[in-house]
Amino acid sequence: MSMVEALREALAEEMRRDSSVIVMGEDVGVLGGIYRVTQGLLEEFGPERVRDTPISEEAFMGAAIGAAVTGLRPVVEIMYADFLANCMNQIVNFAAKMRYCSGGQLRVPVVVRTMVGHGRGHGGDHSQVPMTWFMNIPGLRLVAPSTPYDAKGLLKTAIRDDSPVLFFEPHLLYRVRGPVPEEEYTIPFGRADIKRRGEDVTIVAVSAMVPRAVEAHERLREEGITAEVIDPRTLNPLDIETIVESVKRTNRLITVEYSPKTGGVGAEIAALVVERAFDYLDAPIIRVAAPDVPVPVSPPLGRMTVPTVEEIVEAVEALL
Amino acid sequence: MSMVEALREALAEEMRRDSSVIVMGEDVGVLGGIYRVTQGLLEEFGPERVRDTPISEEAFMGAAIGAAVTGLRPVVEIMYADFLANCMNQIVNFAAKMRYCSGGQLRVPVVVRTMVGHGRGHGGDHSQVPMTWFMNIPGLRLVAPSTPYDAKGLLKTAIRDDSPVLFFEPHLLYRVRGPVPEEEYTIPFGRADIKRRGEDVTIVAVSAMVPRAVEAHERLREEGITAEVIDPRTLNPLDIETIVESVKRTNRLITVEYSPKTGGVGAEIAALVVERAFDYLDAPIIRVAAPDVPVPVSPPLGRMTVPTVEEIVEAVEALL
Amino acid sequence: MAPSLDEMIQMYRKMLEIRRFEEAIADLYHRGEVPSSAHLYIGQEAVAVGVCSALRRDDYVLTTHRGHAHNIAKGVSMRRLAAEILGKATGLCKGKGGSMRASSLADGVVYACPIVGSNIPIAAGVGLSIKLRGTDQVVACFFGEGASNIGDFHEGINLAALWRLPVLYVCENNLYALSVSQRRSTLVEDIASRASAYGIPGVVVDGNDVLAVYEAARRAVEDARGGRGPTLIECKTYRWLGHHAGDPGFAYRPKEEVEAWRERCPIKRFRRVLLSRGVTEEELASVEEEVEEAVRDAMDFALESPYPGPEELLRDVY
Amino acid sequence: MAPSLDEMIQMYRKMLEIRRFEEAIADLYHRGEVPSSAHLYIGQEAVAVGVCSALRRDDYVLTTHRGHAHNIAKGVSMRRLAAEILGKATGLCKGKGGSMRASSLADGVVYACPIVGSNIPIAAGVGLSIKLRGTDQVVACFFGEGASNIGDFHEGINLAALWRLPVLYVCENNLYALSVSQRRSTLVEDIASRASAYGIPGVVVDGNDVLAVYEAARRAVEDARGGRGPTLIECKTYRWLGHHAGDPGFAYRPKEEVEAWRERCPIKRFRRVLLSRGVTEEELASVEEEVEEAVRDAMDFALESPYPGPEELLRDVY
Ligand SMILES: Cc1ncc(C[n+]2csc(CCOP(=O)(O)OP(=O)(O)O)c2C)c(N)n1
Ligand SMILES: Cc1ncc(C[n+]2csc(CCOP(=O)(O)OP(=O)(O)O)c2C)c(N)n1
Ligand SMILES: [Mg+2]
Ligand SMILES: [Mg+2]
Repeated sequence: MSMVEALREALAEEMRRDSSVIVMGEDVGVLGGIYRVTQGLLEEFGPERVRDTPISEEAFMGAAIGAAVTGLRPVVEIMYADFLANCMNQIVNFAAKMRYCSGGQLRVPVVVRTMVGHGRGHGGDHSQVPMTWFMNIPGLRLVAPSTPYDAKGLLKTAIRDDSPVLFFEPHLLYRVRGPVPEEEYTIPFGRADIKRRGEDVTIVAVSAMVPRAVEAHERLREEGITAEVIDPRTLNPLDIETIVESVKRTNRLITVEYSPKTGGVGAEIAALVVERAFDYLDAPIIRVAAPDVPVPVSPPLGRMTVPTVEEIVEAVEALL
Repeated sequence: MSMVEALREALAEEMRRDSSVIVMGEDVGVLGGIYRVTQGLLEEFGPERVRDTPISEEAFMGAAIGAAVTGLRPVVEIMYADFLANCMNQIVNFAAKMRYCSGGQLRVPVVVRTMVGHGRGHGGDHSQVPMTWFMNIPGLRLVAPSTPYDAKGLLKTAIRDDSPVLFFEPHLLYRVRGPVPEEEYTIPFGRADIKRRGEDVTIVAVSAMVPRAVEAHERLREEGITAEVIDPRTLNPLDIETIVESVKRTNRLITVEYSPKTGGVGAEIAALVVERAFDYLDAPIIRVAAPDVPVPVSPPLGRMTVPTVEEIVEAVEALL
Repeated sequence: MAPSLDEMIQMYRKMLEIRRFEEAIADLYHRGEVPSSAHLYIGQEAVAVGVCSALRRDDYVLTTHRGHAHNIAKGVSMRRLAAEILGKATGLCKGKGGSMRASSLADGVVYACPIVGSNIPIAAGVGLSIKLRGTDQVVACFFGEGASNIGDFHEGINLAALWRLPVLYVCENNLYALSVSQRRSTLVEDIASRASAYGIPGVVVDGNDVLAVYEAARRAVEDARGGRGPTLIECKTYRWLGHHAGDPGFAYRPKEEVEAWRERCPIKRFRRVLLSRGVTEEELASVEEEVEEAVRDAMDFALESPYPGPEELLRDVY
Repeated sequence: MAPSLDEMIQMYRKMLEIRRFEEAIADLYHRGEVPSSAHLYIGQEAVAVGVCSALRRDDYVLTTHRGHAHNIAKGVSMRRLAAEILGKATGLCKGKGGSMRASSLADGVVYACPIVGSNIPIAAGVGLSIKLRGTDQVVACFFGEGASNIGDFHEGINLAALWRLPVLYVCENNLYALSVSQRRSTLVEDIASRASAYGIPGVVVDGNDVLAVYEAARRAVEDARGGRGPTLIECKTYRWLGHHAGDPGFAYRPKEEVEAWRERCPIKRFRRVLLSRGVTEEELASVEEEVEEAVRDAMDFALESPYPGPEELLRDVY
């Protein structure tokens, strides 16, 4: 099934299990979400629990927080992750901090589902992968699935978690299919998934870059190079142990993301690996990422802002 | 003179020089700013150019952008950097991107002055040092002065620059005095300042951590250790060359900031140094930073969130 | 339906508690015992007390940077409130939130939001949770007239109105937002008139008349509990002191204006009402004494309480 | 003051340009030539043309995701507009902005803001710059009724009102914000009624009557140029097609409603007016032919234009 379908299953199952789970956001009800993730929920759960909102990101994010601290478990959809900027205050100054600043009185079980990295020509303010806006904010959980299986299991965990979770869904992978079991399952936060075993280099790829890293692994294998491919799956908590353990074997690290390179996720991973596995590193760490530009609409330029399999392969070759 | 006075001089001089420079923000007029940076400007330049605004961060940030693209050079004050979250959309989706997305038609010469890291018990949503929210946003300039001299010279450069600039003023250093020449001067972006020469370790300290790093240098000297202390002064552009050149001599790097460690400025600096000076590094890079918590009000806890001279000294000792 | 005489005496007690509490905090502030800034409520007591007296114990409140009063009016322990303001381990939030975030969920004070206007959408969400949980609680959300110019006000009230949520939006119009007077922040005279932009009732009341505030709140509570949605109540009042304890408050306000408002003291005024209704000087004097004692006790408790230990630093993040 | 007959023929031409241009873009979209989504304006032509006809060449416009029309109405080259929509090097923004950001500062179209409502404060700033530079320009800011629920609307109009800035706020009320109808987003009937929350005039006009729109805009321009501040003009209209070219637009709207509005075609209606004022069928037919030709030429130009080269990737960031 596709990631869209897997997400939809996770939402429906959790809403059946727990009547305090509600869904709100723009066009999530009647339309079923512009990417159809919430399709059918209005019909099954009714308009009290599946709420179309006005175009008021700050308000419905705030409302989700208020509902969460008094007993509900809202799942909010922010249509494009770029619009997180429109409710940054509620996320950063409230969702992330209320538990701590209230001395533990409040819990904020809000899940913010949002679409990252459109990957087609939707332009600079409709294409961002803004995970690092939130990496410096203690109190938030950051989740970035790359398969239907992970998306479903992680979303269920997110909904049951008592902390606010930003859940980044990659548009580039919405329609990609993958196996999802019939039985109920969840995936714990903070457990990286080793997608491919290898001995020569560790590639940590995030979100939509994971399948590209896997493809790079396949191509490299033809050259006799084995790359270990790791998908951290959650950036907060980050399973740095798995990454470090891998680098201790391969002695080389490449990070792959599709946000601009400067201040990206790769920086934090690189810094942590240097901190914990410095003596094992045989080469500089290469960060494969988008160039430091807003995403342009024009197709040939736009394509240059999403790292390709070739770029990953070349980075590995440069390291060895 | 104090940094507050130096900033005030920079504003007044630029407003005298160029009638398109205006100042706006909450309480910047009649009150002269809650930290008194804009004191006297209303009297000298009048209410058209020195504008008290309603509590509408998103609106006056947007208005500054609109004014900037049509001929003015607004300097906006955001009272606490935490409130950048209230106008994140205008900064990230417009100020940073309009030049690129308009194909170079528009220029957005806006300066956003804001106070970071209150450092006293103002609490989690009034104490952040949110530089890394913006490090992943191409199109912005990020400035973080640590002396009255730098503050004045960099603010003048910021006002004359055609790109949007976020100008982070450290509350902890507002009242600290330092020399500022009578003559006019500016400081170019992207030039780090080497505060102290040393051979044993490079300390890159940011904003209010610079004087602490300098003090650490003095203490270490007593132990016969010489630490090179570098203040990058601007984080975008970042003078990585100066840092790399230093690490090539000292072979060791420590970064010091007072934002939470995860996803902080130190991560990017560490990643760049690993990229460019890997073969010169003799030890892991240590990032001295705040713990990953919101800043608590209670004084003994609050103090634990601002790195001390001792912590820097200990980090150096751990490296050697 | 007016409150009973007993209830009125309770209201008087609460108003006085707020007044004395804030005076004591101002004192501690000037002695360097308050780690953060402290935004005092003196002069506005009729608003917090008028509104909270119309609430049930299980109703909710959301407050602001100027929130000590709403805690007291809602029945929160003054001891633990004072301890919180001083950053002590015995505080409502273990000292982590301080003056600007002091709140007590157990007493219905959900949170104090120090970012202006942010509590307005959050209150809508509390209303939503009430609605979906099917209780008949209500939530009162306090904010200043300055907050009525921020986007959260617009988006939040529109949402609460659209979904007919049980929220009282209480605008405490004290004429100033920090140094900026209302007429330098909007052309609108009555903030309550903005209610029409959301299709809900807007009411203006004399915010220094606790019975008038009570009556407006009572009606709004009735509507909210009855499923008829939110009301915007604007209480015209004044803060006697500066924006916070360290601000003399005269740089941007004419002395005469401050003086004129001090003449209209909501507590003195209510005291006269009580006397006219037959309460005796002695009864009031004994309330007054009890309040002084309770406030003194709260401050002593706070001062004597320990600070949180270092192990608290990393707790409560997740 | 009504426009002259010549001016009216020009207005007719512009409306038709928009209609044909959008049809041609829809066509290219379905042929896969448009890299982004394309939010078409068909059915709303009277608004863009009515307002822009009341503007001077040196006046400013700020538009939205649905902004092709405002560019055309303001006199921007259809060739370069089409090229921009296709992401070509010859586009207004070198192909970097695309459909949702297509704009031409040289023609007064400052920017198209694809984040809903964000242009409202930006327009206030353009007004501020006009005021401080001392020219007598004005700026027209277009947005949908959906945008009237976001904080930027509230904060931005309040600011423009307070500072009496020369801005026309034009709400294009097409009854839907993507799939959400107006009555599912606010209790308010007329968005224009929100003007009272900022102390400025609000006007409701038939947005399918180009002369009515023109007249409302003309008065607002007069006020703005005269230093009397902004006006909020609400134009009631309808988008015939889906939210964007890939949306059939029927999942959330009754077919009959769409049909009823198609009956009220603003172009046909204006055509009848022109005929009744003595313009001949032949004159109109020749305008129609010229428009078809101009639109065809624009599309050919756009299709034949090259994409930007890779060296453009890193340009224009700083
Ligand atoms: C979004 C935001 N901007 C600015 C501030 C700084 N600030 C704190 S209180 C205040 C004035 C608030 O005025 P009002 O809402 O009228 O409440 P009052 O203080 O008068 O009770 C300001 C500007 C803030 N806390 N949040
Ligand atoms: C802040 C924000 N939220 C959501 C969106 C996604 N979006 C784009 S257009 C639109 C509907 C806008 O409706 P309206 O303002 O009425 O304009 P219309 O499309 O009807 O012309 C939405 C929800 C956006 N661009 N910006
Ligand atoms: Mg006020
Ligand atoms: Mg609409």
